Amino acid sequence: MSHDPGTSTGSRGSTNRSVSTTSRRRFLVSGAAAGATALAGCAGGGGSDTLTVGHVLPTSGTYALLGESIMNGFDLYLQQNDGQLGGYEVETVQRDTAGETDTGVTITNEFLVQEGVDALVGPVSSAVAIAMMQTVQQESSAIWLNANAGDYRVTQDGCMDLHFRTSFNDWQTSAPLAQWVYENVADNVVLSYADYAFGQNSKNFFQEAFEEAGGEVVGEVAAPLGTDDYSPFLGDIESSGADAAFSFFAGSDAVNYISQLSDFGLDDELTQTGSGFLLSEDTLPAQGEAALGKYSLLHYTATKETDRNQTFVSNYSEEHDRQPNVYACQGYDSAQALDIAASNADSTDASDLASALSGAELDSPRGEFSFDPDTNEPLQSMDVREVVQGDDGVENEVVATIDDIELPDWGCSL
Amino acid sequence: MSLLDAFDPRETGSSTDGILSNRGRFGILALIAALAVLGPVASAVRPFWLYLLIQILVFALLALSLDFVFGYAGLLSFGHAAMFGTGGYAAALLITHVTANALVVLPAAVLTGVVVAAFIGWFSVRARGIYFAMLTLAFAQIFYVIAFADLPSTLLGVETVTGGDNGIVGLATLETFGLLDLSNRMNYYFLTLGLVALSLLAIVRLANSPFGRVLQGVRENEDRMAFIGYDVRRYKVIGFAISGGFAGLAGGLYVPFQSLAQPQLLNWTLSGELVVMLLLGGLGTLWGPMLGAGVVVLLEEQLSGFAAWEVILGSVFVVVVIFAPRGIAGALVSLWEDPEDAIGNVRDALANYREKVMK
Amino acid sequence: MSDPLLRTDSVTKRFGKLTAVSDVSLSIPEGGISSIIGPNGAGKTTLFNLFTGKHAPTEGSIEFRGEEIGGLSPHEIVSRGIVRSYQITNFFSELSALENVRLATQADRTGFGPDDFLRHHASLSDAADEAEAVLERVGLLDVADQTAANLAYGQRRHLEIGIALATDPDLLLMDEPTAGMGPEQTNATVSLIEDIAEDATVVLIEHDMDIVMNVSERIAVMNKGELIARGTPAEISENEAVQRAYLGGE
Amino acid sequence: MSELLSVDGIDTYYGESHVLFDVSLSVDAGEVVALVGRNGAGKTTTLRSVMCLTPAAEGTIEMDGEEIQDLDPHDVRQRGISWVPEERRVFGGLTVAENLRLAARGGEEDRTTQIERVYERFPRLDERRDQHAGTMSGGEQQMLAIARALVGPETDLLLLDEPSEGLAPQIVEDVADIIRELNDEGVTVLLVEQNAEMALGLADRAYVIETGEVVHESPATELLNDREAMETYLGVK
Amino acid sequence: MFVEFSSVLRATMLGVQLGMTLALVAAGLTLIFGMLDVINFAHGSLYMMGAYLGVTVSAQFGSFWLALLIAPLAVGVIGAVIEVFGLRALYGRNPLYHILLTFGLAVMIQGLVVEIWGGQSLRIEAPASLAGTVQLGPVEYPVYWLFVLAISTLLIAAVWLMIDRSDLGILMRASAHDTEMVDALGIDVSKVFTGVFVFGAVLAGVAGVLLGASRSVNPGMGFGVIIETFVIVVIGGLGSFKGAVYAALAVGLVTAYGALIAPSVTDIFLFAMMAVVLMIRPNGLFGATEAA
Repeated sequence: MSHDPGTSTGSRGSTNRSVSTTSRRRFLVSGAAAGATALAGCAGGGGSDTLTVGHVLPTSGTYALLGESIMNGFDLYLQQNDGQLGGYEVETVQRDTAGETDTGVTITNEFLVQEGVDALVGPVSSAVAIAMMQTVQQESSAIWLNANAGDYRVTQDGCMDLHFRTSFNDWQTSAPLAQWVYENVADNVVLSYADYAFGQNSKNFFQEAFEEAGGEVVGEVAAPLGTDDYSPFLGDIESSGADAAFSFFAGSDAVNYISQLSDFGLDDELTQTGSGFLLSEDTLPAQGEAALGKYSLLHYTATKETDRNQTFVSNYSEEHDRQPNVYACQGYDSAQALDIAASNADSTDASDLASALSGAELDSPRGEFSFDPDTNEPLQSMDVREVVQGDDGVENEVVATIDDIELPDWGCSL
Repeated sequence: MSLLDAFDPRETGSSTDGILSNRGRFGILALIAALAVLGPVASAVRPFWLYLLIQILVFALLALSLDFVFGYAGLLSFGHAAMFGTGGYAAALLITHVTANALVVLPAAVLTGVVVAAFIGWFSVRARGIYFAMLTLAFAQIFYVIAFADLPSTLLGVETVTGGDNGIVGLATLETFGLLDLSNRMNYYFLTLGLVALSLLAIVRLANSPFGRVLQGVRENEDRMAFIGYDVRRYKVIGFAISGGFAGLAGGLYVPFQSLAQPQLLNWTLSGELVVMLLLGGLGTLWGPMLGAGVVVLLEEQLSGFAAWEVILGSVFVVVVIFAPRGIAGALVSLWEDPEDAIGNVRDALANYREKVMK
Repeated sequence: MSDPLLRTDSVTKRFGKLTAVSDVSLSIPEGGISSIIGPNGAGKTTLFNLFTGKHAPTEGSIEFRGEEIGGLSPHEIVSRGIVRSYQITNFFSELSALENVRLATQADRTGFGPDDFLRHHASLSDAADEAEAVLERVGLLDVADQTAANLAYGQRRHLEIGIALATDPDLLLMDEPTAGMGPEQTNATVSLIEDIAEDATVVLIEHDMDIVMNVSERIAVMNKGELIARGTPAEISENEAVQRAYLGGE
Repeated sequence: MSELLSVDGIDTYYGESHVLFDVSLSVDAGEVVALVGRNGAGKTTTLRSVMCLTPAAEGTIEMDGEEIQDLDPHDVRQRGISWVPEERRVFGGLTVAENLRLAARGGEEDRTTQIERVYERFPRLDERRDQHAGTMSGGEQQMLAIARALVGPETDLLLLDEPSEGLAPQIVEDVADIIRELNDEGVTVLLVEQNAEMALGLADRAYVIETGEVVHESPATELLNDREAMETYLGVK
Repeated sequence: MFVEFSSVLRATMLGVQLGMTLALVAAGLTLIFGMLDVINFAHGSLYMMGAYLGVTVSAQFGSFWLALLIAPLAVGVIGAVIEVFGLRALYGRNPLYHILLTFGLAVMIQGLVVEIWGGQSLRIEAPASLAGTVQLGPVEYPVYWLFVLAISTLLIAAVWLMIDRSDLGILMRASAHDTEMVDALGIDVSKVFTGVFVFGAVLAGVAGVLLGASRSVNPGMGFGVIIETFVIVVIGGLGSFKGAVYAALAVGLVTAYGALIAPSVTDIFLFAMMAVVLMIRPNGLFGATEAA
């Protein structure tokens, strides 16, 4: 089971990927989340004057925070637009995937077959996304706004005109950092990562780019997903003698890795860098001061001082009593993308929506970005952030922004 | 020969003698008939219900396979996900690399289940009771790790075999020389229903066969069975392997249906959930666990409409086990036999609970 | 003298430090009733356990019809024709009396052929018939359908014997078959034992000296794991070592 | 003499199986009462019912005039009834001292007194304080089981289940002596025995129980001399 | 593969520390099993509750030490509630039903944790007095980890002594052997059950707090630890505290060394170890063997 950035598995070893044991299938016909105007979805939704949106997201287990943040972001946009997107009344249906692949497939099926949704939002986990591809393609009845799952293979293997990443891909959160690290931090790194698809991808992309930039990879450490104690791995990192480390860990793995790195005093010896999920809003409170001075790369940073973002942050905080995180932004942009698609297409037909969205530009809190017409991947700039001491605990500060990143197309040409 | 007789042609009627009473058999036939009608109806009302029904049937089959060894033969398997999962992976690998023909894929899934179960069983029957349970769990987890870490790819030096944590995705639908279009979900439903019904028939048959009787004897008094001349370990391994075949079939039906094989299918949590289905439904009754599977699948679907749905689901398990000592099946039977006393039963159960807790 | 049916040669069984059976050599000829007597803890039951494969001997050999059986598994020994009944009732308490016996009569009729999985167990009608015959022999035919757990004490003891008998043994080892029985039941049991001895060899462990002296052709006496005397009833009742073992302290 | 224990019309089941049928018996303070009968007759179950280990479904059991049939076993023990089970059931993994300590009650001083008192009575146990009970001989284990029943709350009534079982004849004598001494010191005894001769030799009165029913009651010597009854009920010739 | 000495040393220390903390969790599980045959799937949840309550208490009062004191006691109370209102109703029934009950409880508690604390990872703030590292030969080791190693070893030693020497220990061993006899000796065994359950819960709670400051605290940790502790309890022999301690040490070391040699298949080592032990000793290292 692969979970994307931000997900966390609770416990050690590969014995227990599953956080919630009973969640093969989850089914949640909910009213709209807090503050949203939409009412519960019901059978026969998706008529011509309504736009039915299905959230394929986890709302329970360790991934609950991610799923809920995405929905909160989505609802915020919806609320700001009086419950309409592209002039259509919006109905939302949501089911709890609990981050499990099997459940994700079931829910996708249900949304497409039963609820007749016009748009899918989600999932959080790449494994779910990869498993969903076939169903989405088969039914071809809804546009798919991928609000988090970042595995590049959705584009490489799927290359679907209905699929739009309103989030990121794993290349984006790793490779672009390589040049920056080479220029600003060190010319040699050790790579450490959670040993599952997403971690492996991130490691590979970074390595490729780092070596291309002229740097040297002096060591590589793979820790099983859900490792609790990193001390055996820290030894290998230390003995590599590297001046910097690039890592991919997320959720509780990120918490454990970063805090133990600091417990063992290793961060005095090397500069820690990583994909943004290593040091994100959902892990920083638990990482605390252990995170200080570490660098990471992400497309959204809540502390970014642009007007667009500050407005978003204050609106979101007002509504949810907390700072938005990257997932909230992705949820927000999913709604925005759907808004653009629906108003441009003036239709709720999936392929109309998709062609209307292809190449479109979004004015996102993360900064302006557009969908690559060839892959429907987001063409966006990435922030390099450093963890600094803020007013309430530690926070990320943008120290550089990498613009004009050229994305690979992985053989996809829509 | 009537259909009823097919279940059990020489039923003697003694309560200790048959796994199902005549009424029970009739009930099951009626249920199968009802399910045959329900499929199309459900599909007409809400197409997704058909999808759900197929899932329920698959898990009912899996629960049935486990109950045959767990409830009937007393072999506490905590590792049935291993057979389900490997059966599923076998199906996925065949579909991806060889053929999607159901007549090849499903027998291969059964065979995989049998082989894996024979392997696990051969090692595990040396221990008894909870130790046996833990050994089966251990072996199942080993399969899980193998699939998750994609060890076969490392050993064979190829890029991927099990697909690691993402699993094997994008599977083609099963086909049957064009006889039955299985991409049509209704057809898949009937295929599944038919196979589940046949499996039930086969297992009832097995339970009442000389072999099944020996297993029952082993459950009752394993040592004495050895001292009247039975090679107990061999019976246990074979019983386990047969059960594994049905579990493999369930996996072989499920994976092409979801077009996905992933490591979670092998995880102990699934085995644990299965045991819960058995205990909730009514251990050793065969039909109870199938019902339990349906209830658990439905509960998980329906309950999650509530915010704290896990709390509710957990409470359901707790309440059932405390107040319905013989599971749903036991509660249904006593309700059927004495409907008027239902309230009395509840009162007794409460009084009993109070007494035990206050003690 | 013909070859003995069962012969042990210096059999010893140790459990850790404890020697339960020590250097026992005895032979049991075919036919008739032999008894093993001795105070509690003398090693009689352990000897039975060695004969039936529950334990493997630590040293020495056990031959049945000239073939080594020490250390074989229980079912292999049963298939050679040795079976035992138990002092404590040890049956399938949830099953009917008939089913209890039928499991035993079924044993040599089933294997792992397709038939054994596919047909209904009741179609093994000769097994059922034979089981009924056994029940009749042990006097339990009228309670054939009762659950074993609900049988009266004496009935349970007879069912216990019936199960052993149903495997059609050549050598039947009986552990205190009359323990706790009333005089009538005891008499019935003794005649049953004599009846069984018509076509099988019987070895008894028995405390009731009257029975031992009356029915046995040969007696072996054990004490503290050792064989201290062998002989006819008359010889044994005269034996001083036996007197000491029974009356002397520990 | 005053009635200490009175069992009145109890019916007891093991699960579905009905074991005791309307069993009544009484034990007066200071008596030794034997309960004899064949294996499986219900003797052990009667003691277990008195102890509330297998509670009677019907009927009453009074100790010192108070009903006890609804109590839990540990409360029964508090009422002065002590049980020495069949096969002794000493805690094999515990030492002799630990076995006794477990049963002793009260403050440290009380407990020490209780334990030292039984050591005085059973010097054999005193010698073996630190030996694991499981490694002792049958006779020693029986002594320990009786000793264990004597520490803790004052024992008014001692329930002894088959104390002679599995013991060499000489040891059986020793056990009988212990029972006699205890009774002389004022402990009332209800004795279940397979070994009818031993039991009747000790007892004042006797009950014979057969298939769950009391079928005979008389002074012990009377039963012992009634050859016919002995043979019918107990198979003693 | 060449493994450096410092790595081996570090892994050994981690292994022992893991072993001792796991032993704290496993102790309750094995004692309860010995007495009641209860397979307690909710035991991991008690460990998790220790960690979460530790998070709350230490955040509320700003004191790790207070958390280490209060949270385990609170977990003990939760344990008492579970035993009295749940398990007790099932005593005398087929112990398999405990699986359904405790599985249900574990699911419930996991749901409650997400409701109360949310799904994200939390952490207990380790005390400042234990911050920093010390140099142990070639290894720089965090003081807090040494503290965990020391305190859990001390606790295990204390429990060992208690079970071996004290009256309570005698009672626990006797109850594991023959509860009915204990009852007949005038001891209310149902209180013993509750007591032992609470005792096990407190120990698990201590482990939760201790590890909650060196690892992340998350809703998956309850189910996460359960299989590992089952493995320990089974290898050690059900009901044997001593066995659980040895087995926990073995599991801790295998886990730590496994991470050095072949991290992705460490679990296979664990399960294989269990399988091998059970094939040689079908009742675990110190499990009661069936009497002949």
